[in-house]
Amino acid sequence: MDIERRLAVLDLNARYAEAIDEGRLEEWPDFFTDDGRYRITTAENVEQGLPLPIVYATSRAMLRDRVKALREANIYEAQRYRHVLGPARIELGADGMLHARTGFMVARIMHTGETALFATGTYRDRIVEAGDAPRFAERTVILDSRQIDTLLAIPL
Amino acid sequence: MDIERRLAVLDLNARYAEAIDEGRLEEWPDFFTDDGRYRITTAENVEQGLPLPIVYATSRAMLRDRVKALREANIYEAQRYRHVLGPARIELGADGMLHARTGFMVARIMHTGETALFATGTYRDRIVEAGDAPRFAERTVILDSRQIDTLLAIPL
Amino acid sequence: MDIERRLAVLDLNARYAEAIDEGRLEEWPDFFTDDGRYRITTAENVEQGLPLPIVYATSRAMLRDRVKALREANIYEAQRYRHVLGPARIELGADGMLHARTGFMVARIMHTGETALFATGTYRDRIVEAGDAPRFAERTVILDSRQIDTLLAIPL
Amino acid sequence: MNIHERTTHERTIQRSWPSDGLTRIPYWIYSDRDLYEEEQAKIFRGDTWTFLCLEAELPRPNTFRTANLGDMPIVVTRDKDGAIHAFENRCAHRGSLLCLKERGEAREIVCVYHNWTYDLEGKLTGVAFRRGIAGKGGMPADCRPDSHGPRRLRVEIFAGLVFGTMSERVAPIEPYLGPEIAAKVRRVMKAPAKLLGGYSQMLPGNWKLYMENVKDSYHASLLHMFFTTFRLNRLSQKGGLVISEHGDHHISYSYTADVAGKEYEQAGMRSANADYGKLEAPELLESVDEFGDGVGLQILSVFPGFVLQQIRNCLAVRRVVPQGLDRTELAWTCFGFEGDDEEMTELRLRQSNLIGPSGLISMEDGAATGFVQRGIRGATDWESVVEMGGNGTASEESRVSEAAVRGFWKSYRRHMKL
Amino acid sequence: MNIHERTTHERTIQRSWPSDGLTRIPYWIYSDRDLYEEEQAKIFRGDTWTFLCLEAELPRPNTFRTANLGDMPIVVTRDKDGAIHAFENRCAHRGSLLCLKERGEAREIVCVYHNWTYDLEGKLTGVAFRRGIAGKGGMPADCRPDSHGPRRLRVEIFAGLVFGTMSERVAPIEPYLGPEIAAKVRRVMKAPAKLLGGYSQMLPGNWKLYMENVKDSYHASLLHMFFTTFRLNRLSQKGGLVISEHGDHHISYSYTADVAGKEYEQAGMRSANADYGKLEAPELLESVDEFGDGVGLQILSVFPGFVLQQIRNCLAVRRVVPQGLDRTELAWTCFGFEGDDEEMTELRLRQSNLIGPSGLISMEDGAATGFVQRGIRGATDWESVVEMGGNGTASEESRVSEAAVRGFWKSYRRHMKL
Amino acid sequence: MNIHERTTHERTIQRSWPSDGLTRIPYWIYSDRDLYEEEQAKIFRGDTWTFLCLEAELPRPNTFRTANLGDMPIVVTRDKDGAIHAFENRCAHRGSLLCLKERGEAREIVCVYHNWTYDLEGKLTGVAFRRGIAGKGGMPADCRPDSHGPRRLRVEIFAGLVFGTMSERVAPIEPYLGPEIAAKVRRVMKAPAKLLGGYSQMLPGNWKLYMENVKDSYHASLLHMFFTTFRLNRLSQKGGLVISEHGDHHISYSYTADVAGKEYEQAGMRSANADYGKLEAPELLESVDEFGDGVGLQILSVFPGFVLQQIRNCLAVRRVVPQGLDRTELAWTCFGFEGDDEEMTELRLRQSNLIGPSGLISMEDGAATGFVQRGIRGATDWESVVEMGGNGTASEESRVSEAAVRGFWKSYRRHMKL
Ligand code: FES
Ligand code: FES
Ligand code: FES
Ligand SMILES: [Fe+3]
Ligand SMILES: [Fe+3]
Ligand SMILES: [Fe+3]
Repeated sequence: MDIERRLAVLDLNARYAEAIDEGRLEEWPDFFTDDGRYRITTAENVEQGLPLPIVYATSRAMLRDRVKALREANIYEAQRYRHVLGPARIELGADGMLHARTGFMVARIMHTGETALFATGTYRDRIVEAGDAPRFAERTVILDSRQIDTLLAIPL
Repeated sequence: MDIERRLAVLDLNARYAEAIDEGRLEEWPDFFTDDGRYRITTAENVEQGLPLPIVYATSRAMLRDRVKALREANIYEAQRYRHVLGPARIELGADGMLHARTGFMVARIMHTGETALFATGTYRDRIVEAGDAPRFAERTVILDSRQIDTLLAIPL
Repeated sequence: MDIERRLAVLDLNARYAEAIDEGRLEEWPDFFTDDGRYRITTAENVEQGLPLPIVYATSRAMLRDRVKALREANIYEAQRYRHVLGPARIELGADGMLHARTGFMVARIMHTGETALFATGTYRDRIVEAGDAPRFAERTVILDSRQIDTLLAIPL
Repeated sequence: MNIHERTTHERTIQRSWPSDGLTRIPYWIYSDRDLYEEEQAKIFRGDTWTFLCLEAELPRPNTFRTANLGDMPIVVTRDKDGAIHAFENRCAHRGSLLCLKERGEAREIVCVYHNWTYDLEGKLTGVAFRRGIAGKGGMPADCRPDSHGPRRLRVEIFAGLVFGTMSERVAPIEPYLGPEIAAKVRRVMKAPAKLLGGYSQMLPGNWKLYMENVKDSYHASLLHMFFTTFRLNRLSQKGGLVISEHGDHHISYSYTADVAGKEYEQAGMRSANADYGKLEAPELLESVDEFGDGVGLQILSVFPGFVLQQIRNCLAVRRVVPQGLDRTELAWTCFGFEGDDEEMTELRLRQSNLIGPSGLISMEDGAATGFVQRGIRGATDWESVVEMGGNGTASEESRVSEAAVRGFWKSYRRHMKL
Repeated sequence: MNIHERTTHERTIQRSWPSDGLTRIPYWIYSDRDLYEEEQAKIFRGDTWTFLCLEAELPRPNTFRTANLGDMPIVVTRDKDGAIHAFENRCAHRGSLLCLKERGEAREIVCVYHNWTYDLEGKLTGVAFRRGIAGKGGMPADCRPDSHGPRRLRVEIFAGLVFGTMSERVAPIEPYLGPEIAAKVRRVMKAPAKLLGGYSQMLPGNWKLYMENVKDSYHASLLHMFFTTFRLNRLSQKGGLVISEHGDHHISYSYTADVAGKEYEQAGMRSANADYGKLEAPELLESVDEFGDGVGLQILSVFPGFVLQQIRNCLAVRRVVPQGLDRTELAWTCFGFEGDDEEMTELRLRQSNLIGPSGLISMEDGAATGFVQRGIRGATDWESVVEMGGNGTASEESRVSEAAVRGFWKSYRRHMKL
Repeated sequence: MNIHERTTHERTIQRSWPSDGLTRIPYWIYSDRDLYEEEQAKIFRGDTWTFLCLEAELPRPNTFRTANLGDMPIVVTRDKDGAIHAFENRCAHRGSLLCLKERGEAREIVCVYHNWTYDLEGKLTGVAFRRGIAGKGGMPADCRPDSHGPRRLRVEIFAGLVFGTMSERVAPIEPYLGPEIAAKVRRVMKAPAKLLGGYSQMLPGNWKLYMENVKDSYHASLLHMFFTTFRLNRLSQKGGLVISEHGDHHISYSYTADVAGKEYEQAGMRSANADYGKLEAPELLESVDEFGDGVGLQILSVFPGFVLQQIRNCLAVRRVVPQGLDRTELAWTCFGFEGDDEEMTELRLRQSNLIGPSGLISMEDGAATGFVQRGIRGATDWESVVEMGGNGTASEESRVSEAAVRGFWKSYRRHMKL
């Protein structure tokens, strides 16, 4: 695949990670299409063929609802993430979308200064290139671990 | 060096890391040439000029033997790795091969959910471009730490 | 922006990280311009609009002074870092320099073998392309955490 | 100085239970180092029943699953005839774990260390080279290694839930639960469960802080603003609190129909948050009255560490596993019923946004245990106030009450003889 | 074997203080598990004053900041009238932390768990649904939850520094400091402070090892080679050691003017390092005599865990917060003065290269606590030698002395009755 | 409740050794908090010899290496005359570590904290500013800081192995080992060692679990399937078990020649794995009979924590370093002999695939200690069964025996007076 398109995907990943790591959650839904799907689950559930998600949204509107809840309703201590990504594997899917798989590590830094390796896993993405910038038609976050420390408030 | 070749190396690294992180160990030997060499050692041994390896293979056949042992003989708890790579430094070697140095961090996730920063270090590679895809004529894994937690079963 | 320039920045990041991770501190000042600025601070100070740095240099000469102190004056146990970088966001600044933002995770490995996730944060860079290779006119290291384990001797 | 005196003295202060009975909980109970091991022996390995897994997690003969009795590792199996057994996950020989996986298929269990073998009842069936080799070595004929465990648990299955205990004395599970609790367990487990999946949370607090949280009907609508704002649960909604005879178990429930009260708004509760507005995607809260009784929320707990949850159509079991003085694993397993169609499953999955580590109405609970664990660091000789709804542990209609929390301590003290 | 005897026996050995008074410190003092909690009660929550924050950290009415009294969490507030208060960061109800942030604005404090409310004095002002809902539930009329804390601290502000204590008996802050220390605190806090920022270090050693390090005027120029090489501080420079009456507090100071002595070179000290050469960028060490007395270095400590630092124009307060037996948080806050112009601020910021976790003359201190903690692992029944400058705790001109370290132990033993 | 009684009571239960002597090991021995410190004093700092390093690790005069006596840090040095010394890695002054590196060159040792200096025998040679500066400060003339350590160890070199002890009473190393063990140490250390390198493993279990594993000749061919499959070691191969007089030390050995027995296959051992097939690259197992006696495997252990390994031509020393109740560092150093040609070195390096954290026949051992540590969490009042080969600790030809494990406990109890 030509380099331009690959770089466009890397750039999408970069902007997505940066928006979250810098706490700009309001921008997060806009990385998805209107009917974009976002799901966090665990490798254990996937391997067992079980559908249970940790977070599950089937539209950008649902993502906005979650952001609003995180801003106005939910209680959690101030914290930030730091994403680093593994190399992305990108292919052109039969559906005409770009299919990408990218590994990640996310550190969580609490306001107290406590830093921990919080989550690792893979992004499984279907990306549409239409319009100004590519968007996620679907982003599935598969966590390597079955276990979350305390809570998972900020999206991954 | 032209971007195509650089990307080919990044792609090799990406596919290698993904195969291991997804547990497809059977594919691992095929990233090497027939007489490909694979060695894991520590920065401490390297600095002292001592040759002791943690893992040492001098042919793809030996890698296959290790995979077979890991599948059929050795006992270790279910676990997976997650690789993230530092930026790769690539040069054209006098031997006509590509010489690459890439830093890495590997997290280990146990079936229990326990996640830890398991290993960090550098890949020192000699890569041949002949044929369909580039392959490792030699991959040396230099661990930053002299110490391994419990065991190192899955290759790095 | 054209790929060449992007790759030149990635290459600068790569060489910088490698020089530090391999302990070649003497090379570190040369990644900066003569009047290059280097500053380490915390996200907490930045958010409060407070100027206190952890390390603060306003010239390459100051960086050399620090390297000399680390080599000849300061006492700290043998240790090394391992950098992995998040994807870089690069823009052309009004000042004609390249402005880059890159997230990072740094592991610290003590001579005893103890490995820990030592620091996470962002590089905020202003890069001049003049001459043979790009250099940092300014590199600000913003740590996500307000807390450092034991000491921060080797630069980030 | 005479250390010994000092030590004794200190302890005595610490260990005395406040005179006010169940309305005051001393904070040392969450941080005393020696207490942890004592709880393991007297409560988890004592005269209590622990939920091990859903029967559905052992779908076929010759399957196993690992679980815990407090922090003691357990194996649960379904043998070739379909019977369910549970025993210590500890080899009779030298104590190695027998099962190294969460779940799997097995006709026998082989310890990896020296290949001693067990059947699925946990009976030792083979000792490698027991008679030695070529007449040399091996084990004395009179040695009875099978007498060294693994200890087998008493197991009972109630409404598709597998419970186990080390106690010979404790009553069978149904009387242990009591009629009211038993009935409400049956209410939720109305049909064979169909697994949807699971995950776990590591909580930064003592296990008792989580159990208090679960039994605390007072906090739900105050801590979980999402709950209140969307009237999923308000104390003003019709509902009640059921507490079993000795305080051990509880149910907190409420009806979906909202009396449209304005109590929260009048009281100016943060959690009422009048101007929050609507959801852009209200389908998140779509639900059906599958139990046909209008009860939209039923949180049920069984002493010491089991929770059965019905939030609308989102059903889950939670296992509370102590992992040390101030770490607790909370293991969630969600399920629907065999016969759920795709639409119903989708409904349950969408509602699962409400629960777990990212749950819009549950994420706060995990953190709350930590807020208390940290808040009381300097107050080991102080105590909490648990006086909402008076000092009793009786069932009542009002959930503006901490009666169920007092019930927990009533039964805790009985088991700990404290 | 009779365990009990063994245990007692062991302890007795361990716990006896050496006969040589303050010149020998037993190593078990840094590693005894039970001692930690005892120190929290007898020292940090005992008859001592703890520095909480700078007054400047509460810039406006209705602001708060969290702090610590030992490892007990504290809230410091400035109320609407500008008065400063401090109280436990623990809810009266069930003990949750009240403030979850380092700092912020607030007119009242609402506990997140059940929305009980407090004013900025720490007084309980509201209990959610205290009277229940629709006449059901709620709290008995005679219940007095406010009697259950958070405990309020005695607070005093001295020269812009906010101190707090749990003790009713301890003297007010100024007599607690004593005239000499008080005067030198005033010397540094000569004008309203302007915050420059902060950070913290997690030290791998017991908190007492850091306090010894601070009071150890003997180590400074020997461990910190940068100090010596650039004659920022040499024991041969004019200066002295001030120790308060009971040993509690100390000052180590020296004049900038160098007698150009060659003692270090003659003694062949590693730290003298004659051939080190010059700085390429000497501006790093540029400074002005802002206090007008030629004193370039004044390190001042207040028992148990406060440090006020003047290194040239680099001013900082340091809070020592125990985080367990062998972990200690060292929290730095740097400041200048209102009215500092840009140039002066730049000067202070440049000098801040000398301090903190990367400080050219301070990075060693953090590690040193770990060197000792690890060095004594096999020597709990041995003791250190603290005999530089004899066995007394009096002020003296020479800093080739461990008098201030002995002073620390004098007051430690008094508080611990050890 | 009377706590004190409770505590005492609990302990007494816990601490009583089972009546069955050495055939039953109580599980509290691996998890009792107080026991750890007691073992450090009575065993590692008691009447035992600890392996410190190979003589070859101090290649030249004026070199040093750090090591451990249990968890006490040690410095081993070779002085300018080539003599080897060992002493505590703890400064006489305030207890700082003296050496901060694993190894290096040094003519003297300077403590970084206050620059006190030591010679390579560990003798204090200099106290910075002992006489003060300009007649002020400094140390009283009668102060004898050198009397405060570092404590020097008794050191003996046996066959190129450096051993140290804190005990005055323990016999010299050769009688300590006894004639049989000494002979087999000499057998392996047949020529000056040439270092090949090292690494370490952090094991998730108590140190005693690893020592049991090493002495457990019964597990080798059952746990390590690779061993068995390729007939590197089968219990049916000719070999034996040597146990020193008091049980302290052991050797397990076997001859390379295989009797081609089918015992494992007949017994249906998982580890026999008949249909495993051949290696694609059999050169992995190429070896030469360098000791000329046909013994292909000799595992030798010296109480409390030393292992000398010969697996074919793969030679290593292993140091067992307790790092807490349930963490143990296992430090490996591999070596060949001076005069090995390239081919011989390559042979050893290839065989090193068998050992260490990735060793095809050793990776299981590290994990096994964790399997037991976790398996016994709920069974502190239970015990393991160590009755293979009866109840004795005598040498025997059969390795289907746990005699060497019983030997370990015999000597453990002697030292602990348990
Ligand atoms: S420990 Fe299970 S067979 Fe030995
Ligand atoms: S704990 Fe604060 S309101 Fe209940
Ligand atoms: S501690 Fe070593 S010189 Fe002071
Ligand atoms: Fe809740
Ligand atoms: Fe210092
Ligand atoms: Fe083994």
